[in-house]
Amino acid sequence: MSAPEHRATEPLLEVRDLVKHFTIGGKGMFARASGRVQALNGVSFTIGPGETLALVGESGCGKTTAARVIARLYRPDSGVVRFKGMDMATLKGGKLKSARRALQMVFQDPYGSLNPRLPIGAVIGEPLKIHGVGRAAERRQRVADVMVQVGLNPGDADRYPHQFSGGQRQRIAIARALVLEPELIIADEPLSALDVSIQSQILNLLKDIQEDRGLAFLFITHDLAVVNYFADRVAVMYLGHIVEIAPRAALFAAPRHPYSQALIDAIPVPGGGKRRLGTATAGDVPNPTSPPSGCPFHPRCARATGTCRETMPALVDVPGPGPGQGEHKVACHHPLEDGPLEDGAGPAAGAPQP
Amino acid sequence: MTPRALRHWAILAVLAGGLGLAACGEPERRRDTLVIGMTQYPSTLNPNIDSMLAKTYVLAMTRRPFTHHDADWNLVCALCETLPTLENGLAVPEPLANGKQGVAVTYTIKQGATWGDGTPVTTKDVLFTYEVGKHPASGVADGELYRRILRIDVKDARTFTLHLDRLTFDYNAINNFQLLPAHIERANFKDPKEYRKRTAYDADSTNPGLYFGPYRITEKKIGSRIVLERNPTWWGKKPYFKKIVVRIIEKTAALEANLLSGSIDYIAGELGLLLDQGLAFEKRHGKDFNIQFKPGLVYEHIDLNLENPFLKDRRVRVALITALNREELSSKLFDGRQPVADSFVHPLDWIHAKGTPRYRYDPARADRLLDAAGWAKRDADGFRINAKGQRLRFELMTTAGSRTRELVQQILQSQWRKAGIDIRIRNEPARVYFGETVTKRKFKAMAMFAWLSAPESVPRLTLHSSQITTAANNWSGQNYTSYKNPEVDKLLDAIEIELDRAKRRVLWARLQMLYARDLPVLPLFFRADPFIIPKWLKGIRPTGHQDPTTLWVEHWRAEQP
Amino acid sequence: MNAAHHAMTRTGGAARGVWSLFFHRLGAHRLAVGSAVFLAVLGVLAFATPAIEAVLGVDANLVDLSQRFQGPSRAHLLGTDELGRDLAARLLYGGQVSLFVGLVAALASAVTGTVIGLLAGYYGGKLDALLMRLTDGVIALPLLPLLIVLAALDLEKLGLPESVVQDPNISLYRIIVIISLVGWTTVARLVRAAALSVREMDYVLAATAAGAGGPRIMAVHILPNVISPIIVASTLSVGNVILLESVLSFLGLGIQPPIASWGNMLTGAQELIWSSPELAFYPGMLIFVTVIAFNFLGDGLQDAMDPRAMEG
Amino acid sequence: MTRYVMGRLVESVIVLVIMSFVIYALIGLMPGDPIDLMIQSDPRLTPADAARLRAVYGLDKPLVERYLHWATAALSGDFGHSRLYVRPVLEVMPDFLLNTFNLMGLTFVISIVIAVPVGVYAALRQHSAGDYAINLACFAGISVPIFWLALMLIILFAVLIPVLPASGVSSIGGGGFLDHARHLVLPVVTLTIFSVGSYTRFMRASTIEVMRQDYIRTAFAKGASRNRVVVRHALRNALLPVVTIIALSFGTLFSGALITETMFAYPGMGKLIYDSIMGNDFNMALVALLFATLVTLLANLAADIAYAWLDPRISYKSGGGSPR
Amino acid sequence: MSSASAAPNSASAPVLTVRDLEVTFPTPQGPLRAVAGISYSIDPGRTLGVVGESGCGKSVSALAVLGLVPPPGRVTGGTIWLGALEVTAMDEDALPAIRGERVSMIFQEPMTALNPVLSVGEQIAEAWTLHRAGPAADAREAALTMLERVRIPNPVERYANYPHQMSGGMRQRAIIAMALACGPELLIADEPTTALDVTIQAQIIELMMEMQAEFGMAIQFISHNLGVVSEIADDVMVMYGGHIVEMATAEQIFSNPRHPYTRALMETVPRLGARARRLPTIPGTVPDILDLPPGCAFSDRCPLADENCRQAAPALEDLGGGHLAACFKAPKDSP
Repeated sequence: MSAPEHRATEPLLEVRDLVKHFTIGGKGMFARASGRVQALNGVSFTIGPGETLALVGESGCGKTTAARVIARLYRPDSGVVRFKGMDMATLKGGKLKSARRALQMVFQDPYGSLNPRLPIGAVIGEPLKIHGVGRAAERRQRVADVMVQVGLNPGDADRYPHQFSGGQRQRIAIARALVLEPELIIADEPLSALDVSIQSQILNLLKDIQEDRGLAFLFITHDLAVVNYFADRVAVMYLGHIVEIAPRAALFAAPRHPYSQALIDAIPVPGGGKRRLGTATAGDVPNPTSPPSGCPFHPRCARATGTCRETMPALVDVPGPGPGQGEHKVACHHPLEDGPLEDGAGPAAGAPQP
Repeated sequence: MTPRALRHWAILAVLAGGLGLAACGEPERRRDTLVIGMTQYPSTLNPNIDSMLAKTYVLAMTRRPFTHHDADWNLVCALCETLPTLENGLAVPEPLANGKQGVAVTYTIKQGATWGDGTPVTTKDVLFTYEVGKHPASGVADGELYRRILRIDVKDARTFTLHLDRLTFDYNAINNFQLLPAHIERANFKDPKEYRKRTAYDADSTNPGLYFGPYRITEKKIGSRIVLERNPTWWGKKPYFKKIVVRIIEKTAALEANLLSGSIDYIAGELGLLLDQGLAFEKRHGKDFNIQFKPGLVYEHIDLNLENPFLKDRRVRVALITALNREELSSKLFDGRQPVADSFVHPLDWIHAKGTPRYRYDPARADRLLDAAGWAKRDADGFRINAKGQRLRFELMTTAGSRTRELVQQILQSQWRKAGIDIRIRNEPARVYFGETVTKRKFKAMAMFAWLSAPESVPRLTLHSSQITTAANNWSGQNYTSYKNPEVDKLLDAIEIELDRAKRRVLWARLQMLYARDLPVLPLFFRADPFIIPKWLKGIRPTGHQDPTTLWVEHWRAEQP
Repeated sequence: MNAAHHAMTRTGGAARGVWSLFFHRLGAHRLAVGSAVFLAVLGVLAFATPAIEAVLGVDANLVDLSQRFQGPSRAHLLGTDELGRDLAARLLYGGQVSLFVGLVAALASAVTGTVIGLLAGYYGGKLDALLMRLTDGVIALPLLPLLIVLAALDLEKLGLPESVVQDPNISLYRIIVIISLVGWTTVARLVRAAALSVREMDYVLAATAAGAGGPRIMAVHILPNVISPIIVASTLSVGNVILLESVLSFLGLGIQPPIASWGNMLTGAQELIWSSPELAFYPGMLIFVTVIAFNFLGDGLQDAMDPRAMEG
Repeated sequence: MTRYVMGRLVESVIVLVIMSFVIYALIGLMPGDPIDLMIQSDPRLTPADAARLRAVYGLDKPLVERYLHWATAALSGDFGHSRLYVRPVLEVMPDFLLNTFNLMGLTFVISIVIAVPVGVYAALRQHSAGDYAINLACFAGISVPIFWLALMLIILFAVLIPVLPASGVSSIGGGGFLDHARHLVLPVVTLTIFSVGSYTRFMRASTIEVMRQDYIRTAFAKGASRNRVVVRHALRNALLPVVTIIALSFGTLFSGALITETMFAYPGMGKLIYDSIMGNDFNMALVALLFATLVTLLANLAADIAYAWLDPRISYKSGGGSPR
Repeated sequence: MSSASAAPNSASAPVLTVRDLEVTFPTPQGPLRAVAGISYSIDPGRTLGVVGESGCGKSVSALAVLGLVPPPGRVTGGTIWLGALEVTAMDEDALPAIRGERVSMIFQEPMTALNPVLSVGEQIAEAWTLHRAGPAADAREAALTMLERVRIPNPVERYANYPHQMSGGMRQRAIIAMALACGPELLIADEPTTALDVTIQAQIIELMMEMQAEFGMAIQFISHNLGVVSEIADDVMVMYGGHIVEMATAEQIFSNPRHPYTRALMETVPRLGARARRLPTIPGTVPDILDLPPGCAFSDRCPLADENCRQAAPALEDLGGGHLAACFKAPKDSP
């Protein structure tokens, strides 16, 4: 693992107080459910060079919105996105374009993320073309190189995406993200659409790349188990808020937010035996158009009190001995105590031996 | 619901809707009703407002003008007792205050003329009609006659004298003096500006008091049909048919289908089939119908734009007409039923001058003329060019969708092509063509259309140089060719006031001579209307002029063979 | 079902190229294939008319009043029309004109509609609102006065050179322009809707994130992926244009003689329907068969281009 | 809901006002005026007459002034006089409207009654011989030149086998229900043949789409028979998009079917509009076109309401649903 | 679980017996055997977890049980018994009578599996009405009861809700209520939690377990997620390329997977506790059913495969203790 011992002075990416609301449905009353979705409600975090931050949460928590705001696919309503010292929210034209060279994305659906009408060589080479890198021959060479790197046969450059399997397509998407040699890759659920046996291949690929190139990753997922393999730090999101952010080990060892705990508890473990009844967190994920008052998790939280219903807790340092000042923060009025994971809910005894 | 049931549904829906209704046939009509089919709906029924053939056709069954032309093209009295003439003393020339010669003409309303509601037709109606006719805001279309009437002296309830401002040869023709019922219409005329909207002829068309002819209108379905029934107050011969229905079917093919299916009995020749349809119909159904073709006063011709640099040259105009084989066109396309025209004067008109030069098909002459006019060379396509390399090309326009004209157009194009003349056809919908292109002289070279006229009508509007339409005179006048000939101007002025037929004939001959020589217009032919009359229907006698056959509707009858 | 379907999609794709798959699916649509063949033959015949005329020794524009309404003969395969012209040759010329008008007007509509739809769908917002109101407006405009106004426009006043205005085919170009001016709305709406959905596809996001600008995204990413509905709609609209031309002819606003189009031949012949029904029959049937062929072809293309219509 | 409808109505009024000017301007921009046409039909008309008549009809005033004059009068309920029919336009229109309503309404109902079951049948038997036959028939109907079809029907049913009247609205003297109905058969059949094809194709496509949905599989899985699945689960969903199309086409009901009306000498709105445009009858054309526009706008509104009624996912109130 | 060779009328009387089931889809490239002759059975009250990746035939085989293989796919071989009733011999028109009554099915997407234009309550009531005679009020009553039993709060209010007014978890509960309305012997759940969030997934799994305790039905639970299967299944069946490659009790499978595919599958899943630098992987891609290797379907990805594996397809055989696997290399229990 290449988590840097010393954080570089300047973070590669700094996100501060990001707010983004969407108006959904059209105007008029015949819209299919309309309202304002509060996708991001003051999200802040940083990513250092070469560091991997996992953004974890369930559907509708705002993690994908965060990724897109950072990549300037959306403009934030307010807040700051500083990438390599540049404010992504206000950049324009050539500066935005050059900022984008260093920041690439990988998407969830390998079927939807490749233009079906372009041969994959063109798909992978497109960023080079957009940024006017090299001549055609050089570009071809770089595409071939990166294809080899992600485990594709450069001879397949003229084939079309539909001629590849899901896993191969995800490799193509990764190759496209790598071809400009970015410093940060935002990977939005890159595994969840893949078959189980393929997920591990791609996960390993991402890991290899990260190690080879010292890339930083913003890794978005709903699967905490994957996070365990890949992230340096983890931010847990719930309904547009970051409710806990911590180094990986610290989070898994001692989650402080009840929601983090619930997420960990909910992960089914192969060979973990039958589920014990009554361990699942009750309640539904709330509707982001009408979030609960106070702490958004309070309707599902066993520890909720009157305060929770009224005020949103701030994201503050976890008290007591921790991994380091400012490393572990939680937004909870009644955070869980420090301590080892409870039995049973924790990791299983280990993988069965063949 | 199984798919099988769905299928049954569908079939049932069609069957129930369609065939069920088809099963019950139309009741057999007795021969006391005549159903006439025609292609145009008369928009207004007021005899003085607007002007269209369909209205004239229908109204002729319900009322009569004072004077009109009979089937032999003689002026006769219809509502008056005697046709006033200088000879019988009912017309008396009188000098006017301005020194010009006027005329006083005395008419007596026919004995027994009574409006359908029993009110007698009197001079009150005459005065009222005059009042309406001369009022500028009343919306009367043809104001010329009323403007010419200086005053009307009423002698008694039936006799009146018109004082006209000019003594012209047609001093006694008041065909357009369309009598209005004062006892009904006066109230509607209170506000003359509103009269055309209030007139009872449209607001209350079935009011019997509006009509005094053999029939009166008893039902009007806008755009679809008009039903007429016998008028009990009619003074003349009792009409045979109890009821006459006029149905409007615009498409001639549908009109024909209706005739064959029996939904209509007779197609009005005036507003019915095209000539070639009539010819084709004759071939197929000649034994079931009497088919008459009456060449009439519809003069098909091509107006030439004399400001066109190529057409300014008379040699070119003469070449144009000698390059045409109009006889072949007429004989092949119209079975010879539409005689070739040599001028605006119909051969049946007494003013027709036998000695007028006639242009016959003479391609050699056309070639010579064009060579002489500087169009000797030919280009790669075989068309003539001049020294400047310009092609001898003309744009020939007419009304789009008028099939006969389009056919003729294509024949002309093909004939002229042989003479090396390039014709470009460009047609426009009637409303544009007549509304803009022709009236504002926007056609570049040739505009094909027809003039309707009456027996011995003076072509002042089309030939007098004062009638050239320009922006300056607000596009008034109908001299669209911009024809200017001082002698023609003089002749036109002279003809109008020449009372002596023999002298007039000389003037007419000279005018026709000049017309033929100058060729401001290429005469084509006089149009003939096919009258398709069932064998059992008797008494219809096509006139060939603008007065419709319905003026003699009381003579129509059914006769079983 | 998903699993099987999934596997099939992939298998089909892996085993064959996208085009061979497309042709395979189209091939399964026998009516569409038949239609395509018919239209191809018709196209070749229509555009080879001068050569065919030369071979048969006839002239479609040669008026011969002694040869009116001739029945089929060696000299005139289908007989002659009311002006003694060779009917077969005129039908071929008519086909040439009808197909030309149909294809060009459909193409022009498609191009206009595509540009407007792409701009509206990709940029969205105010531009979208503006363009869509324009589209609604054009749809709501009463066609008839518009057609008449357009048919009456003085082209010289519009600044067109005389050579264009004097062109014998000007009525044909007029019709094409008129139909294109009102015909683009369907494609514009289709493309807008497709662009709206493609715009949200990850590969567009990926291109945007990589720094691609609007024109590039529209040209490289959106257009190729909305092309199928455009092709289908355009194919169907060729048929509609041919029908519309015949209706315009019926109203006297269509292509003017002596240029033959099936529409004006049919309109002209309907008045002779009783005496010479064949004059109406041939153009009527040709319009019908051609339009239906374009409809079948469009339908077949739609099926062939629809990724879900696998089980065909 | 009420507020929404009110809002839409206000919107419609604005559209109508804009449309009224656009239509007026379009007709006004067309070359020529009624007087020119009158001259053509009566060559005796002198230039002085023409000028006088132009003044009488107000044609000598600029277009905008004429429009404003019309609009002011219209506000007080006077929509003007038809020049062609010489009656107030509101008096002329009802007859035509009623005819059109009978013709188009019947066509509309019959088309739907045929299209829905046939479309569903074809969809359920996709790629069967029956489906092909239906498709063929649909395309045939869509592809036939309508005036040609009308003529063929007249020849067939009025001349060769004279069972039906060839034209008109009713027989002379007749006018009973049956008589009117008999006159409607041929035009209705013509229009139905022309319109049923596209409705059927829409219904078929929509049903095929719906039959692919998960909830159809769910319905099968809980033991619903095929017929029940089709009627209870598929039909309503399949009708949803069709309702919109149908409601939109409803607007055209009142603008009539010009070609069919012409062929069958059936005085309906299509002909009224065409004739009044061709005859330079500004007021008539304007009011008739505006009426057609109004009906279209109302039909759109009705389509939305019908859609909302059929599809519970669409609510009048905001909130309610899940955004995902 | 009973042995696949058990006859339907034997004493153990499984709820479902599938024997040599084969489902084929015609494709332009030739027939596609989505299910290539599988045999299994489920005993009353037991939960059989079916694990496999996309295209392995797990869903198609389940659909075959209800006679719902999507056209043009067809059952081309084998038999299926529900108890003593041979489903594969039944007339098409008779099948609706058993669907929902004796065997129910729930699907992956709760968002699309409910009819959007009918209220949730109506749809549940319909499931009852289809198999039970009785007035509408009874159906409503039954539906309300079911809503309550699947722990949907405010059943009366929710009865009138349309699907779009519910969250994904609630809808899946409603679907379960619908599936269980007539108390079927067998519930087939095809990836019922895949589309749900992890916290909701846990709730649904708990619900299904509770329902099984209440209603006593057998469950065939299909999932690609070994963890989920592990949480709910008594027995596990692993499918690959249309074949069953391993079948045993959950305990047996998870503690001692015999088939290399099962083993690899388990190793590749990232898990919370153990954290290696790299995850073990299965090389290659998910198999293309039209393009399977000639011998063992897994042979081209199997680290143990030899020539024999590439030539001959191994049969499913008992390795001892009812632990079945189809692998030449699978270690057998020593007798």
